[in-house]
This record gives sequence, C-alpha cells and structure tokens, in this order.
Amino acid sequence: MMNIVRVVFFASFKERLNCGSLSVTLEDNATIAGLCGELASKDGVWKEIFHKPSQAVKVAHNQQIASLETVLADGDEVAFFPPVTGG
Amino acid sequence: MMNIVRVVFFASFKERLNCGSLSVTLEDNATIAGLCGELASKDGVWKEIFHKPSQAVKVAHNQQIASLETVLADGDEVAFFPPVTGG
Amino acid sequence: MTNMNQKSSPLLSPNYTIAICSEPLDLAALNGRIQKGVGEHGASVIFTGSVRASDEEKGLVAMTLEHYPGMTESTLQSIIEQAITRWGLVNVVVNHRVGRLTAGEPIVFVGASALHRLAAFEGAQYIMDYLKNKATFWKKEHYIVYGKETSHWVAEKKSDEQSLSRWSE
Amino acid sequence: MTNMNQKSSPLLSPNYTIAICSEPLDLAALNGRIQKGVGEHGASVIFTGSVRASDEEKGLVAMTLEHYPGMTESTLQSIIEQAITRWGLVNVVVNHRVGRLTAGEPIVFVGASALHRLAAFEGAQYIMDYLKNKATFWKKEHYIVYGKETSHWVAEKKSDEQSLSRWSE
Repeated sequence: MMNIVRVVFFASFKERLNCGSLSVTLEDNATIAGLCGELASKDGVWKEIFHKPSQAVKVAHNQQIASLETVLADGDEVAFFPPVTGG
Repeated sequence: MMNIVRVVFFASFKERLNCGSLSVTLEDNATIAGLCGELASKDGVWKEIFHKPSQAVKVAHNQQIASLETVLADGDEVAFFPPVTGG
Repeated sequence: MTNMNQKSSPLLSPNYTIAICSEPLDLAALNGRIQKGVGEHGASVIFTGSVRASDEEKGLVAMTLEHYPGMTESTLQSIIEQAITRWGLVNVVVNHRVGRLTAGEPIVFVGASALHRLAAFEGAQYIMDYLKNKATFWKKEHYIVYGKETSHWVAEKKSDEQSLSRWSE
Repeated sequence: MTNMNQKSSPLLSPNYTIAICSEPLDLAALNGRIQKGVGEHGASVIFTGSVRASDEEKGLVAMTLEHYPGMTESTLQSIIEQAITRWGLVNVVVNHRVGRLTAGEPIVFVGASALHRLAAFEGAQYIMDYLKNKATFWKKEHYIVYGKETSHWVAEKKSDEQSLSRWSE
C-alpha cells in the first residue's frame, strides 16, 4: 500500500528550495527519516537540507513538533522549517 | 544649646495620636531615640508607640529612612509611620 | 483568526484571545481589553515588542514576518493554557503581526491580568519567552546597503533558548 | 509633582517621569507615553494595579491612599534610577494615585521600555517590587458591614518583603 503525504516548507527553506509545498508518495510505515531520504534524492539544495538533516532542520507532523522516527500515514502533513524567530 | 525639630506622623499613627505634626525642642546632640523618649512621656497612645518602639515603627530623618541612633540638628524633620502598603 | 475559551467558574472565568494579523496592531484597543477588566483582577501586565527604529542606522528599512497558519495558533493556545493553569491568569490577549512591517511598528502584543502582580508579571513573561522559542514565526530583515536592498532571515538567538530555563519547575 | 531627567547620550537618553496624583489615572495617555516610543526601544512593559472589584463581595466600598509628600517622590526617583542603571531602561513612567478610590479604579501605573524584553520585564517588576516595599504610601480600606461603614489600615504583606530577595545581586 502507498501513502500520500503533503510536505510544506517555510522561511529560508521555502526560498532556497523555491517550493512551498508538494505531495510525496511513500510506502506503508515510512518514517519522516524515509521522507527526508526521498527529498534528498533530488538535486543540490534538497540534498544539502535533507541528507542527514542537521539540528537546524525542524520538523512538524500534523502541526506538532515531531522527530525523524515518526511513522507517516496517508493524508499526513509534514512541515520542514528553520528555528523560529518571531516575537 | 537647644534644637527645634519638626515631627510628622502618617497613616494609623496620625489617626491614633490624632496629630499630623508638632515641634519638639531637644538638647544638642539628642538622637531619635531621645526624641522617642520625649514623645513617650505624653499620655497612653504616645507611650504605646514611642516607649521602646517596635519594628513596626518606621522612622525617617529628613525624608530618608533612619535609625534610632541618628543625631538630630536644629530644623530637622523626623517622620514616624507604620510599614508602607502602597501600589 | 481568533480563538475564544470560556471556562465555567462563575466569578473569574479565565478567557483568552489569539490573533495573527497582517493589519497594524491597534495598541489602544488591545490595551483596553486588558486594562478595562483590571478592576476585577487587580493586576495586569502588557508587553509590546516593535521593530527597533534604532536599527534603521544599520540600514534596516523593513521586516517580513512569515508564519505557519494553523500550527502557530495551536502552539500559542497551548502556551497560554499552560500559563493560565500555572499562574491563575484571568484574561490573556496575544496578537502577532505578520507580513511586511517598517521600523517602529509593533510586532507583538501580550497582555495578562491576574489577582496579584507576581502572577501577571510571570505569566506575561512566560508567554513571551515561549512564543519566541516555540511559535512558528520567522523574521526576515530588509536592508538598504550602498543603495541596494538586500535581505536575510534572522538567525535564532542563544539568549532566547536560555530564557526558557527559568521556567523549568 | 513631576520630575524629569534627561541624560546626554545622543541616541537613547533615558528619561523618566513620576507623578503622585489625586485625579484618576488616564491609562490611555500613560500607555501612549510608553508605547509611542517603543519603536526606538524594541520592548516595553506596562503594569497596572487596581482596586480589586472582586473584593466588593467582602463589602469593600472604597480605599484611601495617603502618602508622605516629598519623601515618596525622592524614594521613587532613587528606585527608578537604580532600575535604569541596572537594566539600561530607556523610558520609565510611574504614576500613583492618592486620595479616595472606588472598586475598579487604577491605583498605580508603571511603564518601562528598553532595547530587549528581559530588561523591560525585569526593570518594570523591580520598580513595582521596590515601590510596594519602600515608597511611603499607606492604604486604608473602607467596608460596609451590616449597613455600617468601618475602615482599617492595610497590614504589610510578608510576600511583598520576600519579593525583594530576587533582586539581590
């Protein structure tokens, strides 16, 4: 079975990737780490950010802060963004 | 030589003594403790407050918090009041 | 985007509002919402954070605030509910600006009222510290250098992360 | 009774005003004096303390605030100058009501602005804690009990004295 997840990017990531959101098809039981692997398989900047993502890559799963081990289900939303700087 | 000091009272002291201010003539080099002795020589409430004044009797000398050992000079202002409760 | 919460205690039911807005903050109206009820609550604290005009000297002309719609509101909601529980806050108002702002414009308003001053001070400061560290906002600064506009995303501050340590119980 | 202090740093000269007044506090005007300059300063904190309307249940009908003219102002001045030195505050406004007040009316306004939020929060809280413990104000509460007005002077609070301990360096 395959799952489709919606992936969104913010701030410097959105600009560097020139992409606000996309849909990715993943195998059942894929994790956010697996999703990063998929994204890193694209060209330069994608690889820079998502191949072994650093502490400066924050991730949210269905709008809650999450870890790379989180398992994804069909229809989930995953967001990647740099550390927050509001207020 | 004799010194005249102005003595002022606030809040519950002013009410209990039924007195906002008075002038007291003291000997040279008299201290605030000596002034308290003078005041305590009056009737009931005066004695209650000024005979061996408790921690709850605050004193200011020329509008600065002072101790009973402070030596008084002619024209000084001494204030007695309970702990502050503003704000 | 406004959330309202009313609990059922008859006398002092805590309530809060959260707004993320692209219009300038109306400080007079926001102040009134915190200070009007202050008679019931005894103490209120209002924090306002703005684009520093003094940064204009470095050539700052504007700032752009971006956020993650949905996640920002739910993060703020959970921060505010924690503050209400911990300090017994009676009323909380949080407004945050997004979009392009110029020097001097307010970015964030946090107001909190409580029965006593310690709760109002600590509650408001807790909300601001967590907002700075957890709410999904990002700041981009626009500079004019040698007549040319450049911009860069603001980096996170170590001092902001450290500000949370005081709240660990 | 207003004191003004202007120091000579060209950009951000700290200044403060102190007022003890028997007229109701004009919160909108006071807020404006702190928040208007906020663009230059980045961060501002406003504290407002009022006669708790919830104390009306206990029969509280009014409060009378007395003070020691002259000493109050010089005490506040020294508290504010210490706060300016310690936190680099840019602008401070302190207004305190005296005379007879009814439930809901503001008693005290403390506003402080600074470059960063920690300084504004701590500076304002320091001023309030010292005002509570050192400024020569006394509060008398007026109650109606069984149809008869009684009044008593408020006793000092242990928690107020304890609030100073956090500021010892």
